[in-house]
Amino acid sequence: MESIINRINQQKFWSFHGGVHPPEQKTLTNQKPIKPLSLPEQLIIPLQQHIGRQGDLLVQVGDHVLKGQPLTKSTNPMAVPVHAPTSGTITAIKHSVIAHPSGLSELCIFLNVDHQDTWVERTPCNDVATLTNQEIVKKIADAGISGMGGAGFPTHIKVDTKPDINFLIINAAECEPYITADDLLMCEHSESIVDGIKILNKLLNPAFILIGIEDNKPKAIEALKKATAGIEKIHVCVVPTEYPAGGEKQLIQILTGKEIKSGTLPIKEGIIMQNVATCYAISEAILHDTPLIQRVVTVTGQALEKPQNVWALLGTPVHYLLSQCGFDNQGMEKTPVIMGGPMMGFSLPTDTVPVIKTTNCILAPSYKEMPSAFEGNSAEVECIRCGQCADVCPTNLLPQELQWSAKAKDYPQLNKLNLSDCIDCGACAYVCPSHIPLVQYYRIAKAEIRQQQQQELKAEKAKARFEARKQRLEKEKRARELKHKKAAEARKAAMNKATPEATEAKSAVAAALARVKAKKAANQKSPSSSAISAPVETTENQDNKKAQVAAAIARAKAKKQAKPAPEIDAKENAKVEPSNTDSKKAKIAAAVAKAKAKKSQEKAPIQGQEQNQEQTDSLSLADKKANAIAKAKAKALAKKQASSNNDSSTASDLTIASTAESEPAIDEKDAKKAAVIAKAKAKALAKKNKESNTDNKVSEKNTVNVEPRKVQNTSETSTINDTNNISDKDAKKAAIIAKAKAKALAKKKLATQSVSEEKTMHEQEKGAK
Amino acid sequence: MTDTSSTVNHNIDDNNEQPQKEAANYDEYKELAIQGLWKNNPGLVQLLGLCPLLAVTATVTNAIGLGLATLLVLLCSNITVSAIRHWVPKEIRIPIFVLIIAAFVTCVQLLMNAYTFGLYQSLGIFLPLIVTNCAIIGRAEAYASKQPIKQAAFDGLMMGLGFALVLIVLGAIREILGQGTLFDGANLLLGDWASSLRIEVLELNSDFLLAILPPGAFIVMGFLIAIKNAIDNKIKEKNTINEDKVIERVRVNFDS
Amino acid sequence: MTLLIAILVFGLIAALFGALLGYASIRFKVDADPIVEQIDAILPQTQCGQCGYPGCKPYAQAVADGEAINKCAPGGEDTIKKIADLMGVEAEPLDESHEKDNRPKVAFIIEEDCIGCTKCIQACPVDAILGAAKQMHTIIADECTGCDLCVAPCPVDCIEMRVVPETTQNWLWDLNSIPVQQID
Amino acid sequence: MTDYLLLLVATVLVNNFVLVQFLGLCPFMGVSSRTETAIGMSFATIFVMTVASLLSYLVTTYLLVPLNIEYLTTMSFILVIAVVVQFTEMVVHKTSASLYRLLGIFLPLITTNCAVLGVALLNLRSHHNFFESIIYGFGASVGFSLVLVMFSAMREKLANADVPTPFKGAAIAMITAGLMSLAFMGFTGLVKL
Amino acid sequence: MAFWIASSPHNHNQQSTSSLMRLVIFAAIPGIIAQWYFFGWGNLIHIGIAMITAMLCEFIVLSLREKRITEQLFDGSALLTAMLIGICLPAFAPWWITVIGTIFAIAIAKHLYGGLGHNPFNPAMTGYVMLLISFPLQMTTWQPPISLMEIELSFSNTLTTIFTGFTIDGYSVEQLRTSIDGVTMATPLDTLKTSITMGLTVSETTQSSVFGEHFAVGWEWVNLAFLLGGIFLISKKAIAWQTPVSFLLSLFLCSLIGYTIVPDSSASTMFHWFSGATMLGAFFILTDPVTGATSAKGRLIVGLLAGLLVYLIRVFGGYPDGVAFAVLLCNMSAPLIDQYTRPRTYGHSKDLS
Repeated sequence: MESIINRINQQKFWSFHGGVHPPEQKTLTNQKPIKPLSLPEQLIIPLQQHIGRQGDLLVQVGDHVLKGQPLTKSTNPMAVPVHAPTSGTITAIKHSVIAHPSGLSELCIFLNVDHQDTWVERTPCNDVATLTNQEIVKKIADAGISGMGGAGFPTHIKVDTKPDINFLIINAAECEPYITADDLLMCEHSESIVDGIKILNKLLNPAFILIGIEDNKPKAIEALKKATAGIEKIHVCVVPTEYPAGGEKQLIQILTGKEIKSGTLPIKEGIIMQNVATCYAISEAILHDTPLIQRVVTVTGQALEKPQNVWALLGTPVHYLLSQCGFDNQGMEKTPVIMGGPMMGFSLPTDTVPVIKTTNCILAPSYKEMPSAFEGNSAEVECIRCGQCADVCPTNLLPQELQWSAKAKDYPQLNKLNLSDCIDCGACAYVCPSHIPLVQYYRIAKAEIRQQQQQELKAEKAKARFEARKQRLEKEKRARELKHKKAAEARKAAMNKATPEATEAKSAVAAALARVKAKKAANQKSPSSSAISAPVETTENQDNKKAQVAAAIARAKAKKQAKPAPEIDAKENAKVEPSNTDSKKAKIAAAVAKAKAKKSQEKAPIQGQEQNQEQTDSLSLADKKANAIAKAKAKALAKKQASSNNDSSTASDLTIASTAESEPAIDEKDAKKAAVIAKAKAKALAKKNKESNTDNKVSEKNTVNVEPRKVQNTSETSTINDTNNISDKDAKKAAIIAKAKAKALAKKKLATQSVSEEKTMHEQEKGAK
Repeated sequence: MTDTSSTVNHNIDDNNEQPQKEAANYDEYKELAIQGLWKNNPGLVQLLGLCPLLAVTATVTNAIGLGLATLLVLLCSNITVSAIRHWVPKEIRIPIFVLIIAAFVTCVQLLMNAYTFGLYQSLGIFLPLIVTNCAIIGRAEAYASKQPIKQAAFDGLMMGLGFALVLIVLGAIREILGQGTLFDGANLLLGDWASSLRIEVLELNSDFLLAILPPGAFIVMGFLIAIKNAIDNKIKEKNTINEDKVIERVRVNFDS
Repeated sequence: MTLLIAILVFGLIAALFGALLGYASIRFKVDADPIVEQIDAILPQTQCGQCGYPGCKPYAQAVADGEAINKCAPGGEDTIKKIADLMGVEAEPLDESHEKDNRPKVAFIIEEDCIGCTKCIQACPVDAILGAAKQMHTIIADECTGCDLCVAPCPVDCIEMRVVPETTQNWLWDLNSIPVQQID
Repeated sequence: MTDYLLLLVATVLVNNFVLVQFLGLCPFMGVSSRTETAIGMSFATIFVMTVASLLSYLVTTYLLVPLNIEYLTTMSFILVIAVVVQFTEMVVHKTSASLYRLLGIFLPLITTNCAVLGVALLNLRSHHNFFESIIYGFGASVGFSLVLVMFSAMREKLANADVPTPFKGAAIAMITAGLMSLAFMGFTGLVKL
Repeated sequence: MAFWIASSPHNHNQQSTSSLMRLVIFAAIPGIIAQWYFFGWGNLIHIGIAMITAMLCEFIVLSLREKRITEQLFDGSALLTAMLIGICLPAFAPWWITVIGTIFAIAIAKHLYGGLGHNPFNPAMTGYVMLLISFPLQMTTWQPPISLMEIELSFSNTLTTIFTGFTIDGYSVEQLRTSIDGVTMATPLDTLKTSITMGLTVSETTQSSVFGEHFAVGWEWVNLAFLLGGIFLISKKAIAWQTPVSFLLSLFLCSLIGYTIVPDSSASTMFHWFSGATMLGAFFILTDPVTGATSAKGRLIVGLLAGLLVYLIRVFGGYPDGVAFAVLLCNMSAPLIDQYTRPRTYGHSKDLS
């Protein structure tokens, strides 16, 4: 380390690989003093002006705020507050385009300036020594200071006491060709900057403090040397001008010869870097209790009449700055306005973008001085691998290979080529004879790689959750099976005591259950298993639980594939809610109706099979028709709530009424559809009949029950709802259903138009035989 | 290339006249023919058997000779492999197939040595190298070992034809470009009478040696493949009736 | 006689080599191929079933067994490329039957329409939906993989897939998409 | 000694198996899309070809010729090769799982790599003695490996090139191989044996 | 008035590919003039034919591929290729040689790979080598330096020779190639090779008039002129210095070793430097960035390899000059070399913990 200092004392420095010398344009602005701007009418203050998170809002629309009053509060270490740059009234808090290359909007506070410029109460501190380090760090945090060089990293985190700091490097290199903001700040406020450095010294207690400054700022060097004259620890290091000497890693390499390992921070090597402007802000915050509400901005470019440095309040819209400096559009149709320097800045999509904490320059070039800024990417031709980019790359990458891989989206290769070490300095694109926007390609690739990494993380998480869920389901399934068994036993017992009618049903149920089990054993996924399970449940409708079970059945039907789950669900439902009077039932019914409507047009064959068993043995054509209608109705059930009545025999009336209410067509179509289903069913049934006699028997037994049961079911459900007040919610639901139905119907129409009702019934009859 | 495509059509036409009851078979054979001659051509698409393909195609005669030899071996090996497919243990099937092929190759070798000695000499080691023509072992493994004899034989025939056709086309192009002739040295294959088959296609005052030399073989082959791709693309463009395939989605939930 | 010798020699060679290989197969025995795990690691774990398999792992298994590698729609080209690399085969374009819109989406429940049926909860392969029976449900956007399996089961159509909005955090540097506005 | 060296140079460069003699083209086209794979394949091939040429020499000299059953040359060679390959496959599978995965289906395909059988047959034809056979086999496989690795590096670069659609894939690879072969013509006459 | 959106950096040093290409073409002019001075109009005519063919070919391919014709057609790369082919060809080669070679170079070696920037092989050398192995006869009809020629050769004579094979007066190419002393002339490299094969020593061979006072009549000056152009290019930073330097060094070392071991059958180091296409290859062909190695280390290796290959082919190979082959072989190995000579990225040192 001593040898490093020796070299520094001899003004001998290291150098970094590559680098370029874009034409200097600092003379446009570096001879004029910093001009204080008059207050604009409106300030737009983005809540987030740095890397990290935004703070929580402290103010509301309509509030009157004073200059320096905090507008947000930081609840997170990575958040820093923003302050009112002047006094005024908050007129809006809304999304507005912020200073970001994407041109996207973020939450901003709109402050109407009252031109009073009234300060909040401040408590200046005359002696830093009286403050503890914690207090200083807290003050820095409260003042909302974040790195002012470019990245905007919250300063209070960076300066929080860390052991063994070898070098505190003050970055005054300002290598971008146009920017002179730091230069002038150093000329005019070198004392304050040194005060800031002293505070940092107190906080970090580094072995050495190096101020890295490029040799093209003689006045600033002079001023700094004068201000630091008596302090032995501080070395003003004048380094040769070369872009990008101001990059963190580059400046470290120039001054100390050390390389920072990829992916680590300089602090690992005992090095901390701060920008001069940040030092100034720190001294202002600690000594004068002035939060970060304004900064020096270089407004430059040959498109301006009076390019100069200005003290701009944070939140000042760019158009105000431009108009203050005499912006001339040179008769061009489109003019770029760049925030930041020509090498790393980004073009602004709109002039309402406000100045933020990291804004050091607004550049409005003329076509003559920067034609490539006006050309977009149109001049790009193929890479000829001339290697000039590799020669100038400060991190010794192979830009042309990166470019190939980036275009091909070969991310593993990009990682192999260390794309992540690219600092976006733009030196490669500056020299590229093929005018390839290399940096742009890298940025896109970097963003995509980042996104991919996030996705991979997410995938990992999803996998874990999926596995966990699978395990849980497995467990639940086992538990349910157990429960199921018990419930079946209980039911058996209950049925033994029931009416003869029920007894009859019971035997059917028993048979059905047996079948279910057999089938399940044979093929768990077989669609018929749910079809069979449905009747099993239905028989229970004779009980009070009818409504719920009906719903469950409907749901089961709606399922595309018969699976054990719904069956169990239904039972659980039944158990949980013995009372019919729950208004939620209506919801379920409605949902069911919808699901049915939706699925039926796609899944007609399957459903057909399911419903088959209930329908096969209908006694007469008329009955069948009624049945079909009733079934169709079940779907539209929820709607009927309004007009439903208790009598089961009037079910058909009901239906018609309800349908008429919504859309007369529905009924007809539904019936038609049901007919189609029946037809499909008939065919399947013929087969089935052959297969098992038991099946037939059961259905026969059920037959008598089935029809009335269905209707009853319908009416029961409606009754339930009737007893309740028909709430607003219900009405809404009905509306939703109606909507869904209408949708489904449109589809159905196409599918079933050609099939006539009569024919279907005929077929059905055949099937029954 | 037009040779190949027209053959495909020809085949289809032939098969079209077959009676209805053989429809299933017909489809299968048609598919086999298309696969062998065009879609999955061993030379152009699978890029198998490249070595002889490039090495012996300096003249059409050589190409035909090797093409026929390969066809023969492919046919026989497919039949044999299919015939014994039930008795071959899975683990050692490859060595067995290779040995079967090697046996046939040896037969062919001896035959050619006896009847077409000139050609036998000019084909050199590429005759025994038919053994390692991946196209043959590939067919044996991928098709013949799983199909009945009839289909396997037909498949062998079609694949062999496809391969031979590429050989001949390549040989013709290279011979015309390089020497300006066709069927030069046909007498080696067919006996002395065939020397009259020699056709002078182009009269060049200086031969385009590149075509005969190894680089030419690669480049002409590259162009053949590209032409095939181009034709395929054209056909594809014509048939861009977008059939909406329905995605059959499988749910993870209820039965897990 | 020669024939006999030939057969004898071949038998001898075969026996010799057979013994050698037999020994080698015991000496150099290798455990099962972990390729399925590797493929599974590449897949995006949306468990969406668009590949025709119930979940990512089964598809990984299927790929290892020779299924086409181009069936993972959520993974898109990139996943296909990675699998192709892993399997040592040529990458192919995404199966045509899949829709091309590959923007990341998350499910969104229109809460006023939700009736609390829990069907979506059952459908969600990664437990990203919160809610109890008869209570309004909501989706944890961070956990949602965008598989859209919950959309179909919803009886009231209250779930829709929404494209994840672009923010400054997930912006992908597409300069062409920036709307340029007039300066005064 | 010089003779052996010249033989080696001649096999590697002048009569390069792939580019001049058209042997081993299937793996040359198949395993050359990535450099790592190509390098793995190279090592496997070098091993197999050297051993195979050695063994085939032994088989010819001590079995086929004395017993006067030379017509079985092809069959016995292919048997030898098959066994060597199978053996290599097992060893690779055991020792380097990643290499095994990379080589994938190509390891068994060395069996049908005409270069291996070719080298044995060519040895026989040019009446090489024992050492010549080994050197010839080794040289041939080194030559094969050299162009294979170069070719794979070129193909990796070409993967991103804006090649006209019909030429994408195999066609441009063929043409590249052709141009490589063109370059190798420069070695013609380098060694006069 | 709207804003422009562009990506940073917003300024540029205003260099362009086409200006680079133009620079290389200009730098070759001294060499071409020297060639014209010593060998007459032949190569100039070939350059002309090649350029016309190249532009036509480029235009056709670009329009077939629906590319931006105006920019790519005039980026100068096709002209540079054509110029190099023209320089390399024997002066009396028939016109169709040039046409075929140029078409091969532009259509196959360049555009099949996607055009400028994508071609793995130097198009000019690919075309040249293709001609060399396809038409060995025409490609070795070298013309002796004018000073040694029996028949005076005017522009129109050269033109008719190229297009018809005979001068206006009816002399055939063979007659033209016969020098004053009645011997058919070849290039010095060719002569050397032939005579060494015949068992002559180098010193005996160099008695031949084609070698002149120094190394080779005419050739030495042509090479010197290309060297001049090359140095100009390096000073302009249009080409990287590593390739030519390491190439020349490698060739120098190889010939030095050869000369030290067997002085009787080895030509001098300077002969290798200043005959054949050494300088042209060193500064104008090997330095083609598209087909060469990209990193500095890689360029050094490529140069060394090329020098070795040129020497090997010249001394042991079947062809008199090996520059074109060496270039193609180096192009072939460049991607591999690139893969193993990537510079260490900042922050990736092994020393860093």
